[in-house]
Amino acid sequence: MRQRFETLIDALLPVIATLAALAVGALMLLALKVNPIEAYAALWDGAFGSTNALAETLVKATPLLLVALGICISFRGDVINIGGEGQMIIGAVLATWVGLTFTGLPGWLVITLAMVAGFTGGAVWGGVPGVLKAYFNVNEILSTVMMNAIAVQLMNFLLRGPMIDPSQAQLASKIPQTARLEDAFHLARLAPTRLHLGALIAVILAILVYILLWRTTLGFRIRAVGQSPFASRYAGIKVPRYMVLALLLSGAFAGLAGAVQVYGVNYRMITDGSASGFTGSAGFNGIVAALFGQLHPLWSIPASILFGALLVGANSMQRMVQVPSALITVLNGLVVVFVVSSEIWRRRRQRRRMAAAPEAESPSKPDQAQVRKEAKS
Amino acid sequence: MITDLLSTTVLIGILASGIRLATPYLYAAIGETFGQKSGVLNLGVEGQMLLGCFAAFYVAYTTGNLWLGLLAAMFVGALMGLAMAFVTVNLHAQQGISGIGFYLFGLGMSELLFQRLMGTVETVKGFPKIYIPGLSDIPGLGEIFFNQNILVYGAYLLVPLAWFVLNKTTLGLKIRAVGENPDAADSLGVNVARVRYFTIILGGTLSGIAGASLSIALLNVFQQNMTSGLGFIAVALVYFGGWKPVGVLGGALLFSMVNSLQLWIQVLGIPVPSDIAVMMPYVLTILVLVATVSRVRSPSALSKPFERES
Amino acid sequence: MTDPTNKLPSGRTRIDSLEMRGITKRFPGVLASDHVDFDVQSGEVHALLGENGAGKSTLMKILYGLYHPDEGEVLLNGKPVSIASPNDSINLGIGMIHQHFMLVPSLTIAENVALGLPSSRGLLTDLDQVSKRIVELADIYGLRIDPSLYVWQLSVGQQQRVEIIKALYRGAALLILDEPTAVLTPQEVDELFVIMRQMVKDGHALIFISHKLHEVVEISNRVTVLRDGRKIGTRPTSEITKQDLANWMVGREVGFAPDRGNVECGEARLELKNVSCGSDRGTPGLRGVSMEVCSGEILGIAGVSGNGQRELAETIAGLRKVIGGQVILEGKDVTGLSPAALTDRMLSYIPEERMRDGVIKEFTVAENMILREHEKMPYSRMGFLNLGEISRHADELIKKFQVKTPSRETHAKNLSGGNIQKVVLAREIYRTPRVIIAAQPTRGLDIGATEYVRERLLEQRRNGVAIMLISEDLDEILALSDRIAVLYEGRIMDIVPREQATPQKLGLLMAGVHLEENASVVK
Amino acid sequence: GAPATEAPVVEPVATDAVATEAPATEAAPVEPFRVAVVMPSAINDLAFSQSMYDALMRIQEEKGGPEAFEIVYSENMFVVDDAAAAIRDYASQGFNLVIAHGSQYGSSLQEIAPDFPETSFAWGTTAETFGQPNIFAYEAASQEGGYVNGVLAATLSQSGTIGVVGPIEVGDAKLYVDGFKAGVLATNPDAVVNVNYIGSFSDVALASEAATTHISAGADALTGTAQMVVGAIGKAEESGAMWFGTQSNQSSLAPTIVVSSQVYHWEVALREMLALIEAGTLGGQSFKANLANGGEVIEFNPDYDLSDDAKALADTTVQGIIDGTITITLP
Ligand SMILES: Nc1ncnc2c1ncn2[C@@H]1O[C@H](COP(=O)(O)OP(=O)(O)OP(=O)(O)O)[C@@H](O)[C@H]1O
Ligand SMILES: Nc1ncnc2c1ncn2[C@@H]1O[C@H](COP(=O)(O)OP(=O)(O)OP(=O)(O)O)[C@@H](O)[C@H]1O
Ligand SMILES: [Mg+2]
Ligand SMILES: [Mg+2]
Repeated sequence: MRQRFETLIDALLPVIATLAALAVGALMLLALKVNPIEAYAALWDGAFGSTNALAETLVKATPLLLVALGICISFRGDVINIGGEGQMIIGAVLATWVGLTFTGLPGWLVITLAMVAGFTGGAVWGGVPGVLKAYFNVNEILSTVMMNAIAVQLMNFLLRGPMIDPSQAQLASKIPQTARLEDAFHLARLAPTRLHLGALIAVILAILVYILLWRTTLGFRIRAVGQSPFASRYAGIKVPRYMVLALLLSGAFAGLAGAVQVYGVNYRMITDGSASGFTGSAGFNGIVAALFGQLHPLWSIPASILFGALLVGANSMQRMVQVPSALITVLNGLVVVFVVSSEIWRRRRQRRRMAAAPEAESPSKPDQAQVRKEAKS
Repeated sequence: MITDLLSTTVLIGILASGIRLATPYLYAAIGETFGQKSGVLNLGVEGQMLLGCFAAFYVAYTTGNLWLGLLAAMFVGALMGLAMAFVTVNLHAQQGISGIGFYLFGLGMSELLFQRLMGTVETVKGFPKIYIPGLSDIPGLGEIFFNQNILVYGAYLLVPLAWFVLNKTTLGLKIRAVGENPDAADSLGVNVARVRYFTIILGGTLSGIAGASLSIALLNVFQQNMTSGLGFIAVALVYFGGWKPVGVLGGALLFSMVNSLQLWIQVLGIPVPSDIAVMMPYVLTILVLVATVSRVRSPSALSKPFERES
Repeated sequence: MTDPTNKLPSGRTRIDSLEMRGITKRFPGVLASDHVDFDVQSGEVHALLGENGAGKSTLMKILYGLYHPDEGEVLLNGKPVSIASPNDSINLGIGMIHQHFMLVPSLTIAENVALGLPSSRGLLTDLDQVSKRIVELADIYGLRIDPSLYVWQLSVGQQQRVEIIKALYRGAALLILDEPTAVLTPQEVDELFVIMRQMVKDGHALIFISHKLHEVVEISNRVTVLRDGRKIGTRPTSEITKQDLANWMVGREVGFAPDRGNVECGEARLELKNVSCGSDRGTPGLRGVSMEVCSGEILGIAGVSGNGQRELAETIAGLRKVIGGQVILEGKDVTGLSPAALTDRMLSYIPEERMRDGVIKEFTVAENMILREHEKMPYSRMGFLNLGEISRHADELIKKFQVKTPSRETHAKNLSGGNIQKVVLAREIYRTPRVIIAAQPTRGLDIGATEYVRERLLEQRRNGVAIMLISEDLDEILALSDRIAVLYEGRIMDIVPREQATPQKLGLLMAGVHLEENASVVK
Repeated sequence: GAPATEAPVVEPVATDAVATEAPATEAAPVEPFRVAVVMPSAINDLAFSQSMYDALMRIQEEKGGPEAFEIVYSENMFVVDDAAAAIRDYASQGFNLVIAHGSQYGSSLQEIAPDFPETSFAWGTTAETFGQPNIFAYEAASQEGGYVNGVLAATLSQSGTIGVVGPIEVGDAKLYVDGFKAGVLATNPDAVVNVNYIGSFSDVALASEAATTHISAGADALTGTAQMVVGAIGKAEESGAMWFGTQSNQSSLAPTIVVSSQVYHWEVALREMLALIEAGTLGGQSFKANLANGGEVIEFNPDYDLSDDAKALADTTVQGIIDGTITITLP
């Protein structure tokens, strides 16, 4: 009972931190001569106020969660994946290509193939930095940042030329987009809203990733390599291979997120020339969501929803009270900073609790700070 | 047409442009090098740069004094650094993620202030090119090296200076020790928190200057999100440079020269799709690292909060 | 105690007395220090004794300002002082040689020493001067060391010397030495004791921690024994024997001479033929080593640290690339096989750096227990871990090997060094290996644990396992081995049957002296 | 899958439940005409988004201020998906006209518009209405102004080398650049037009470097399109090269070197749309802003000392395009 209460407070900490950030935001709103109560009411309504709003929040949370799942894997393997943006794009490109090529096949088959294609595309785009890191000692932060830029240009190139919507190819304006996917290929809607099957897929995958990390030898190895490459090598684990695998899987989930965006939301690929135009920055924000969720696949679910709600709600706030979009970005930044800063209290509480009852320490809720530590010397 | 690339005009153009373009990368990446050397990964460079960009521009625009503008950028960068230091050093917040938070904050804040205080895009007269009699007139070399503004020279002076501080001073020794084994440094009475505060604030200040070098020296305008990912590239260049100022310099020059090269490829009408040309610097940066299989290790304590066990 | 001026030769003020009162420290699940009183006077060596995990290091870290006590106070010359950080303790004249080295591997020795000290050149480092002073100190105290070397290039023994130099350089009035002798050779220990005696004579106060009772008896004036965080008592060393100390510490009789029994040597299980490999320092590690280890035999490998022991162990375990020669396991050539393949051929390895290689610190005890065989039945099936079986296995091993841990779910990093070693040992022995490579298996262990580990090794020997025991502790080598090989600069100097081995003979071999050439010296 | 049909269709005039701009004072009995616009960049970008924002402000003034003509906007909606959410939300709030100001929004609009048959949507820049009765389309013939700028540039250039700084080779930017090229080559077939697409709408530094590259390659006249060109204009000014602007009037940035700017006056298209909406037609037509209808205007920089000959040439070119004697052939 007490245990559950403690867990509840832990879970609420990010929410409390978010509220604190919004309180700071309220001061800025006042400075802009906007009524903060009205503004935040709009934010709440926009995120949770109606079935539709809730659905939008979940739609936003879906790619975040998928990316976050990949991040859980790679960060636990001690490889940093900042390449989610590029991996989403490549996954989406491949998935779109499948949908535009195999037009004769039944919908379920094409969707399955497309998801596999997205997964594969992301895996390739994540696997390359993995190989570069494991076998060429190229730092993955550097290579994933670079691979993002390359993916964007590749997308622009493809959508302007080889993959352009045939109807646009005729026009002078040549909007860089692919043709629209056949209706039969769209991911099913879960309610009469934009909420689509992708959300369900993401939640199921969260459970699978949990199982992967803590119930399989593969997960055991990825975590072992992440914690101590030395001990892992000694234990007979091929360290480079699992480094690559961690990044590859991480990329694969991001790629899947890209595919789901195309098949569940946009029904085509379209570029404004930047990565975030397509991804909505889910490739970055997914990292934030995963860390909010303490790199735990299941905790990443509420974390993604929280973050999705914030993004959707903030846009709605912009519309309702006409605050500049820049303020929304500031608020976002504040929330991220406040939430990571609140971690320390969660850790302190956890330590205090462990001092009281040592058994409380469970392998399935690891401490985030510990995750990144590795053998000294 | 490919042979056109070898003409002196193009070569001089590429070199001069590479040297100029490298300036903001250098300031930001050297600042980041100090942070990472002491074990702090700051992904908020872009946000610090943007705020520095705006502060420099706004102050220079309203007061007409470029130096005040530069000071303002340094101050704002330092302030961002201070906040980052508090969050990562005292609150042990996950560094990468708080950096992303500060990036978003800087991105939004610079734009918000721009909208409120300026309203529209304006220009200032930035730091002028410095004409060095004799040297600036040397054909080719003069154009490349001696026809730049003061912040460009500053960036290049920063490289040996940073090397000197890191390798020849007691402070540098502390920074390196704190980034490798903060427990050991702590056990010798080195104040780990203070060292990290110093490097993070220094990093912020330099990012601020990087921003100023764009808004009041190289471009002389401010526009929302005008750094456009430059800060993230700067962070990547620290890895490229293997945490050495000279390596960072090499990376910055390589990246910006290839960027300039791709502009020339387009200008000379070499038939490469523009998107593919734009990709070049990114691809090449990776390839160079692959080819030079370096064995540099990152500072052991990088991105790990330091906390005495109890 | 002799100098009335209150100054030490280094110019520091003497610490006449230091007293810790009622110190209490709790860690998650552990009461590491339970109302402990402890004091030390100028001009004495006060030894602190206790089993692994008794709370010795914790108490000292509190004194040095690394931990904050939950309760209790520290009095310096009778006056209460607050020690919030190492900075405070350094300013008070307290120095500490840490059990787990506090060195920065990427810096040179000189830089490690200079770190945190004011420089004679103001803001610039004065490494030349520091180096000069290090060489002087090293000369005075007989610790040969090149200050321009990087710490990562040093063997563990050399690193220990750097720790000592660091402390000497700073000239603390009160010096805490937390297991400084664990990795030193007997000669080096003697040298250290000479230094310590000189310091005591000069009026320093020393606190000395060691698991080697003869050292404690030899060097200390008083002994304090801790058990499970509580102080058992303090006595003058003169009133107490080694055996008393052992009983007092462990709370039961401890046997000193393990019974080796007589075991028939069987077939050769492990053979090395002219094996060569490199080292981390870029120099050759092994240069054409040939030997064989038979079933039912313990082959001791003696040598000063840094002469190829680590490379030897790692080469056999498949962790280091073989440049030339062959490694043969039970008649089959296993040169170049991966650690996983060797695991499958029932080679067990107790690594020297247990904290780095032996366990994953952030993994639970249970997970560490299956580290080697996590993908094998019954711990996993078709790629899925069998958590029930893993827990059962962990509980069994914890019980069988008497691992002191709050639970099987405790992270390995929270166990004491001795218990971590038990985890490794349990894992490596339980799987009924054919060959065991044991590198420094009792380093840093208390006498109880040491005895336990040695008994387990002998038990394996009785079971017919071939054991290679790599140790810098000559007593251990002599107590356990059937034959003794001496490594020097990557070569086997000689392989001596135990009956013919004496410490002197081995000592010469370890120093690289060929016995034929120096037959006169030996006799 | 079937398109979403859940969202309530609100009578455009009936709603006042929404807390946006303060509703008209009690004294004014008439409900204001409500317009929402979704834009990819900031309203003050001195380029694409600002051109629409300015046009709406001018219309508001004509219509009698915020009481009669309410404008709300969502700026920086570069995330296509967010823009879609905004469009849908505005529609469900009962705005009379929802403008999707960005060609990348079309696909979303196609999904949304059928759900709100009472709401009028406008999509630019394109000619495509998807055959929907409630979608207007608008586009600018940016190649026309580009052509005029090109003619001027070719005439004024001494070196015969002209540089163009573009963002990404698509849409409005590509039209303008192609038109500009055509104008230059029609005037001086020997002229060299160097084009640089920098792969980004926001990279001011690279745009500036692109301009420097052009200048090093001998260009003495430059042009460029999208918001990042502010970096290029500065470089042109430094070296004294001429600048030709588009989308908004860019003279203020460099009064000494900006020769002319093609300025969009979307109000031309907007006025027609509004008239149709009032008459009950909610869409189905497409509008062009061009030189002929005043939707595009070539504005000269008063501070630039442009010869009368050149001005005359520009005017005749404009006239030629308007009356069809000049045809612009795009690649
Ligand atoms: N930072 C820590 N966190 C949690 N538990 C700790 C920590 N440090 C020590 N402990 C625990 O406190 C107890 C005392 O540890 P300590 O290191 O003081 O033992 P010790 O007497 O020095 O043993 P050894 O002889 O192995 O060095 C042990 O049970 C250990 O597991
Ligand atoms: N930073 C380091 N660099 C190199 N070697 C180290 C370092 N820290 C510890 N070691 C060595 O690694 C080995 C691991 O043993 P460790 O010292 O951790 O056990 P221990 O704590 O002495 O055992 P116990 O606590 O039971 O007495 C030892 O040989 C130790 O000297
Ligand atoms: Mg200890
Ligand atoms: Mg210990």
